[in-house]
Amino acid sequence: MESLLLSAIIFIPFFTALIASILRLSYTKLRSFSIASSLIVFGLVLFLAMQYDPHGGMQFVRTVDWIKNYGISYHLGVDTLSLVLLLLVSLLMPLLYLYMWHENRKGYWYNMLLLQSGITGTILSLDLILFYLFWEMMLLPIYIMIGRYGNGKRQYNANKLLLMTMLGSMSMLFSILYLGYTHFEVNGFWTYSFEDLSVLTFTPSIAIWVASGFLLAFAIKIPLFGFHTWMAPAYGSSPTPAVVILSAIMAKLGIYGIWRFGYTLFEEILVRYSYHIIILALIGLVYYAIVAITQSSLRRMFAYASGSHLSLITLGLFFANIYSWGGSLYFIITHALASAGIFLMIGLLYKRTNTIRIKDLGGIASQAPLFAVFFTFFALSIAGVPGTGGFVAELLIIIGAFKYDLWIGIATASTMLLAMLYTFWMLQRTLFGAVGLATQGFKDLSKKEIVMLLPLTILLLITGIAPSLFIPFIEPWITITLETISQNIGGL
Amino acid sequence: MIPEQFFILATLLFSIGLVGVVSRRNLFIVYLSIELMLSSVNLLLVTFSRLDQSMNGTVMALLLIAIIAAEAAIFLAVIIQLYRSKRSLDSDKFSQLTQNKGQL
Amino acid sequence: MILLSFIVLIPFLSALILGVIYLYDPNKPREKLYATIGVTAPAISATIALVIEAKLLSMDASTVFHYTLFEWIHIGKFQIELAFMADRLTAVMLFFITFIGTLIHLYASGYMKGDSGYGKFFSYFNLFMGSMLLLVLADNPIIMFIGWELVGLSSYLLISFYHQEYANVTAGNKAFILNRIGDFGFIIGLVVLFISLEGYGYTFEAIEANIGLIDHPTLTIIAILLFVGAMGKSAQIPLFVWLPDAMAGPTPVSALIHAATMVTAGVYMVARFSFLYNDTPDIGEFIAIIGASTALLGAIIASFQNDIKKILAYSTMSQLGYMFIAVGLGAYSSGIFHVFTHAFFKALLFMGAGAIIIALHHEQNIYKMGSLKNKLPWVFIPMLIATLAISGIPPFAGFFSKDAILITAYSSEHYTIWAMGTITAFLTAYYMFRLLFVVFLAPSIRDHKVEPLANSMIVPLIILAVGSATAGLLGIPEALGGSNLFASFVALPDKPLHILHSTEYYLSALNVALALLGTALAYKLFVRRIHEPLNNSVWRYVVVNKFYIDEIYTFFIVKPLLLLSKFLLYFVDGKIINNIINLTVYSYARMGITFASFQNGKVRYYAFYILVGVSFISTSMLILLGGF
Amino acid sequence: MLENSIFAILSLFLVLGSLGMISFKHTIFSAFSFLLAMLALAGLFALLENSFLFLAQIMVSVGAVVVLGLMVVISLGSIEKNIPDEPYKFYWIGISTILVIPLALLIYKALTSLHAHFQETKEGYGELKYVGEKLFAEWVLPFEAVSVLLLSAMVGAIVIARKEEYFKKENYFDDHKQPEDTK
Amino acid sequence: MFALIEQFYIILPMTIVLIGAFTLMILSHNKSFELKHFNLVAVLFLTIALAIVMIQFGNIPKGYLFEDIIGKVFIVDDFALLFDIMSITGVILTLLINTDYFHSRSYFNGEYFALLLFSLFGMILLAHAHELVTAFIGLEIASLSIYALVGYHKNNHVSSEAMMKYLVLGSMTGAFFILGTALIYGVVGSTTLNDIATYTNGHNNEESILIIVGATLIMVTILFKIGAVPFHGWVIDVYEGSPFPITMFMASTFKIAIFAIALRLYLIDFVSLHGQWNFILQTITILTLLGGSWLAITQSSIKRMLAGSSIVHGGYMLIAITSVGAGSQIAVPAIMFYLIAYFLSAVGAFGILSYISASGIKQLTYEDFKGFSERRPYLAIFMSIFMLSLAGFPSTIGFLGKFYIFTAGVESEQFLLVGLGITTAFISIYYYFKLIAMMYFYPKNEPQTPIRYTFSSALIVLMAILIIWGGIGSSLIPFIPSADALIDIAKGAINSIG
Repeated sequence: MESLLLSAIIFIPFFTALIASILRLSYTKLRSFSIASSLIVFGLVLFLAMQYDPHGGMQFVRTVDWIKNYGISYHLGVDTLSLVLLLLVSLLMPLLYLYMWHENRKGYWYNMLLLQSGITGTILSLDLILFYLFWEMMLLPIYIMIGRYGNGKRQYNANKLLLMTMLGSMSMLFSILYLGYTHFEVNGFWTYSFEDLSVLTFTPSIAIWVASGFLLAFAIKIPLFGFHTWMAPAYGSSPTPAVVILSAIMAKLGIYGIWRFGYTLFEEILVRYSYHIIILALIGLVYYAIVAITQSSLRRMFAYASGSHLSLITLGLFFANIYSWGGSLYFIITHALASAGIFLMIGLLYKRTNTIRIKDLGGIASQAPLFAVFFTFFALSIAGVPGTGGFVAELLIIIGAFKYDLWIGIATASTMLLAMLYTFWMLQRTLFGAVGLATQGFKDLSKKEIVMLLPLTILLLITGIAPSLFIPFIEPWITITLETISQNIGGL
Repeated sequence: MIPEQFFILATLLFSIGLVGVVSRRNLFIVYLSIELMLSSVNLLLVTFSRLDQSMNGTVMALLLIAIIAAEAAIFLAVIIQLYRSKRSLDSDKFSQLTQNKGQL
Repeated sequence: MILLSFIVLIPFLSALILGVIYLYDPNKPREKLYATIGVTAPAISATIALVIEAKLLSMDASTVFHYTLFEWIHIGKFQIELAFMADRLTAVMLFFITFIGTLIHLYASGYMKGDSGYGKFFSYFNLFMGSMLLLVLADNPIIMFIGWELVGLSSYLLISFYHQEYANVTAGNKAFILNRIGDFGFIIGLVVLFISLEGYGYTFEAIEANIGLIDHPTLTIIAILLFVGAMGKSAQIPLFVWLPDAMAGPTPVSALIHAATMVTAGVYMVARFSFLYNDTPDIGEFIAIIGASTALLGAIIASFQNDIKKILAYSTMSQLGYMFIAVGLGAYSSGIFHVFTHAFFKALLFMGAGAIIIALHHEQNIYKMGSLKNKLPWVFIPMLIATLAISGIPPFAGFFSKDAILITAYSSEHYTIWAMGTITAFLTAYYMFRLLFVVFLAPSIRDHKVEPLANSMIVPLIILAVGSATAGLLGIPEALGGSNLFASFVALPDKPLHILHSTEYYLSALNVALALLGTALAYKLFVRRIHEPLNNSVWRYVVVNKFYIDEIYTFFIVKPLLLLSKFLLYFVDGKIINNIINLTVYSYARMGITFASFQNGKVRYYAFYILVGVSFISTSMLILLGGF
Repeated sequence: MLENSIFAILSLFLVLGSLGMISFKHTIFSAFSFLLAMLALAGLFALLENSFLFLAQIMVSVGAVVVLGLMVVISLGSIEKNIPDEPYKFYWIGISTILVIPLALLIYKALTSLHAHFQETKEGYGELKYVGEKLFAEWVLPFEAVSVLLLSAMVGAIVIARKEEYFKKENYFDDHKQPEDTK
Repeated sequence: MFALIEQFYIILPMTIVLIGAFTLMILSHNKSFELKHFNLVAVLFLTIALAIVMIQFGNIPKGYLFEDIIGKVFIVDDFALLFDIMSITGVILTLLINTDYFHSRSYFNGEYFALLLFSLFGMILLAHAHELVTAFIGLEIASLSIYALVGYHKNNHVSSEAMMKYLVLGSMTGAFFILGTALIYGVVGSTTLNDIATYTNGHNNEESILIIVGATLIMVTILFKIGAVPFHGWVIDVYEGSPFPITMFMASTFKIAIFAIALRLYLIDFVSLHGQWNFILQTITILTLLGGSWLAITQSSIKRMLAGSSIVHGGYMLIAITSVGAGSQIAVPAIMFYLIAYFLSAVGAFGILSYISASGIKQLTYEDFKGFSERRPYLAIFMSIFMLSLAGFPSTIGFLGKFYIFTAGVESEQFLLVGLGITTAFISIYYYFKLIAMMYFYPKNEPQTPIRYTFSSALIVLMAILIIWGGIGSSLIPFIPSADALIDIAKGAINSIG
């Protein structure tokens, strides 16, 4: 049973989609199927989380030979990092289905189901080829969703997303191949399990190429500064569920990749060149935030905001100390919750007003106080106001930054200022002031929508008020991982 | 009489045939050029056959002649068919299969 | 001492309850319910606070009460508990926050009558109370910072309370963002402090015990950064511009937040970190200079304002400057004393102003008021007392606290600061009496129809008037025959003063004289007429428009930032980065098109390509085989 | 010596004939040049003492292929106006000649590496009998395959060349739009 | 040495194919037979042949047919049999998937099937040939039949034009093959691969110049048939001009047959000469990858795009061939696997195209596919699967194919080629996904026309399932072979040569 648990978590949505498509269900039945599958998965993930031992390293490992000739195996496992993301995905999915309640285009549902499988697979796979497989697989539904159900220049933007992401994937593939080959050369047998590959050592000049193959993929996914041209258009064109997944989960998978693979396969390179990446991420942090200020559309604005915060998470990752790592992991949780919330609300806004141009909005607060409260709450948690989880995460990362270097610390802390600028200016123009043309007769949240947003809100509050409930869960893993790295490279 | 003479001649013929294929637009002449190329191989084969005194080369040359004949059949049929469709044997006139301007 | 946590939690809880009730059905009028819950919560806090203060009074000066609610976070050596601490400094703050806070709540229950956002208002108000109490009671800097931020947030919510007016929201934003600039410095300071003392614990007590471990340059940096936080919160130069705009909120908000409590958080914080500032006298001096400049600037601007709330706002700023002079020069108890007395009379002034505004149907221009003395007697008398108090006329509260500060400045040989403070004292008297005379005594141009005021608005005024009159008596200095009960109670590490009693007398006399002079000037100018006495000169324009500081900020900071944002978006993002990628794609596509154009459909060309290929292969083969 | 003279004459005809074939404008002239070349080639076969191939070359190459071709050309009525105008013919010939040089050099270089010499022929070399022996023993498989080749070529040629009734069915769809006749 | 009866058993499939061709040729003159009968007959013969080959595969030791009489001319080993299986399957699929297409076009008749079978015979001969002249004849049989097939639609100008181009260029490059053969014969005195191998092993490079040059010239023909740049000119035009079934046949089956001889030559004949061609092959690989992707991205017709992309796929296989030269052990099975992968994907993609155009819809350009997913959701899904497989998207067999090829490239340290291969794979995403985008992202611009679900569509589904199976295998489900199965077969076949 336990050995099948992870596979079940990955494939239940996939098979739901398959069975539903074979049965040619109507959309209402498809909806029930999807929600049932997402709830089952959520239940399984909760069960998994209860069985999980935070001190135990990689758990629930399952290895089945897949392609023996090349040592590729179906190799799954879960540790804290993946469990955190897994929990987030499985939590978000039912909420998104709730959001999609009246969606009668069936392709939408199928794509969401496939997307969940792809993402969970990416999170859980420990074999590099398997990881690559899922990494690509999750791209496809997102691509279709943007191109088919999006808005604006959706086709163009979907292609842009696809091509940029694939560029990264391809470079990653090259590095994966090289790793596998090197292992074959050194040890005489093929394997793509990242644990086996992590023992390989390279000369720095080669390692930097291998590492940059991976890093390009992850940098595009995050996206770091310079690799972000797909970001705003894709976020702007995505339908709401897609954009929620994009910002809440998929962008984090870039971070996940660096964390899982970067810090095991070529930690030395990452530590040695951390300064360069930190500078890049810092530029991104400030740049995205400044660009976000004058964005005209809500989605694009939060796209840049998201980019800024993901740069912050990346920063936390590369400071490589316990505070910053704790902060980054914590920020993954809280930012996922908050950005999911905010993008869902933007979706609701769009449903009501048919526009997300900030200029057309205004005066929502006076007509729909509940909406305004939730919206403000999510915006504030994105900006990292105390009482929400975002603050804790930012604080930890900033502490980590100062531990790394004073000036970089100051630059990192500037996120607090910049986030405030765009958030509050946006709130002012969106919620307050006189009632705009588009916002006349703005309906307040319905019960279903409140149910959808409440879990996010409550979780954000709990993460903000009592982080001690969560930190013991993630700290052991961080401590162990940091120790391992520091042993491997002889001190951080 | 030394083999090199024949070698030079065969090489020359092959080259002339190749030049003919590339540079002429008259399909019939193109056909003849290809025949010339094949025939030059024939010359070579016969020379080798003479050199090593076995009949293998001769047999190969014979087979090659048969192949030439087969190709000739197809070629002539094609020429007839093409001439019927356009009243011309100008290979440049048969250039509809193109996308004049590449596009993205 | 679980009671400590109740003080904080009750307002939060009440805010939550009020919020939920309000959001459940925003349009249903439930003012009684809201008012009951909203006023009861701070009242309970106040009661508990009194109990705790009583206990503290009965014990010796070093007693500190602690209560840990739960561990907030523990990762690595970063261990923060959600814990509360009450020492005597806290007690003082606690006293006037809860006490005056309760009164203002009471006042607000009358003031807000008929407003559609009644429930929302009390929810925010209680949220503010909770946050402020969290700030004051925190036993470690991080929790204090959380309170600090939440205070800013609730201030934002309250300033932009009338959010239908765009300007109000802008004001709220301005307040929050400028506060956040301060917070930025504050949190950096705190983090540097933590990093410097990593592993030694991070409560105030632990920091105080280990402060010697930090080297002096770092300490200086920390001190400056922390003060930046105070600048933002307490509206010091250059971060003061939000305070006048913050008057956009309802008047009780101005009274509670922007006069009595929140703005003094900076002073409290510096006093809380007195052990740190005592080690960095340079920074103290810097703080004092900033304070003095702020005091003077605020006073000058206040003298030329028409809006009753703006005058009070600049006055607040000016008074905050005094407080920073005190804490900067190491006279922490004097600073806190001024905070204490100022809370009474400034709250009173604001509430009085609010009463007038309500009575005159939201009229805020003092020149459109006039001769209200008889129409609003119960406003006039408390306002008079408060004006006397703020102007430093003995024996009202302001005299003692202000005097103590100026004496400190003089005695520590900071004569410039002293001079600035003294001039400010003169100006204070002038503009306050100007306000009083114009509003209450000067002949009115038109006949006002005065709205009757609710009792819930009048009673707090009277209570505060009593406070304003008597609070100063707690701190009668030795020179005047007192024993400075207040200073000995708060027991802060003040720097000792070396000054003769005679000098003190002269200084006090000078202050009183100047105050009277200011009063007289105001009387001469305004008691008979109700218009601006000065001609329209350039200087006057400059002052009336607050030295154009807002505009300067807009021009040099806001505009460039927006321009930068647009520039980055349209040029860097849109042109450079996009074009690099597009150019790559385009050039590849161009190559493709060129290559595809070789595919011209003519068979001899194809044969030619084959020939080229064969030729290439032959050439390389020839070379490989060693040439011909 | 005699052999060399014959070789010289035959190769002259051969080369001239092939050069004429690729350079004449008129199809008929080219065809006749080619015929000449083929005859010369047959002569060379004879010079190489390969009597069987000499006959085969004349019969198949000259007799069948060229004459058949000429017949086709004539029957198609390849008269002046249908002959393509090739204004840049000699440029093309020039360029391709330059390009073909490496190939020729390569082949020649390879061939000269043989360092072979003609020896006296064995008894019966080039006779039909020996050819037949080889053909039906070692080379029987290719030989049979060639028959299939000829058959398939025949089928192909017939299919392509025959005129037939199109539009057998009503639901006729064309793969392409019918293009304009000329451009 | 085989016993006589065994020899007949071995030659049986080939004979059946040939007899089938004759039968069809004769039947085609009988007016009472209709197209579907011809189809049935052809499939019948081929199925029997396939069944026999399947039984033979793996059960027959390596040997030569009638060795005592004809020498080592006709080899029988698993390698050849595997290619037999693939070719015969290819023809069967070509026949079955295009059933609807045949019926919708008036110009198909009995000879068409005869020619297909002749061509198949040529390919089988090519796969078994262990002697260069036989190989050349096999190649010519296959090619000449295909020339005729390409021009089968006679009253269509482009069809004739395509035939003419293919014929002119094919014959021209065919001459290189026979010239190369002649040169090799000149020095070895024989043209069987064994003798050539013996000669090359026994002599140094100086003495093998003729063999090197001859092999190089043979390589020209092979490169031409693969469609390597700069021998690529014909590919797009001929693919476009031919009827769909022929395009499919050329793109999938014929390409496989070419690799049969190419690999055999490369693995046995010239085994000691690998190093000589590295530079040439590398250059041509680079040109092929770049040129193919350049051609593919610029096309607006799906058929032309697939033609362009088939050049790129040839380029990937050239990477592996170069790797063989550079000493990779795993390159040859990788090529075989890639052939299967490409075969499945191309058959599927062309199959759908022909299936659609059988109903009279001119689904030929990208534009025509707009809104296809709404009109034909299932076909759109399968088309997407084929496109994904061609693009090398993971979880399809196309990915594994590329993976093996690139691994082989990396193994022999051809980093430049692998990098370029990955880059072109990335570019191929653009033109394959463009079709997916067209199908899914745009509203339909034409009214819905009914398409019958026929046998062809079932085969398309089968192709799609095979592609997914080949990409994932079934590590979890028992009874179904895993993804390893194919590469194991390929390895086994390669070992049978050695």
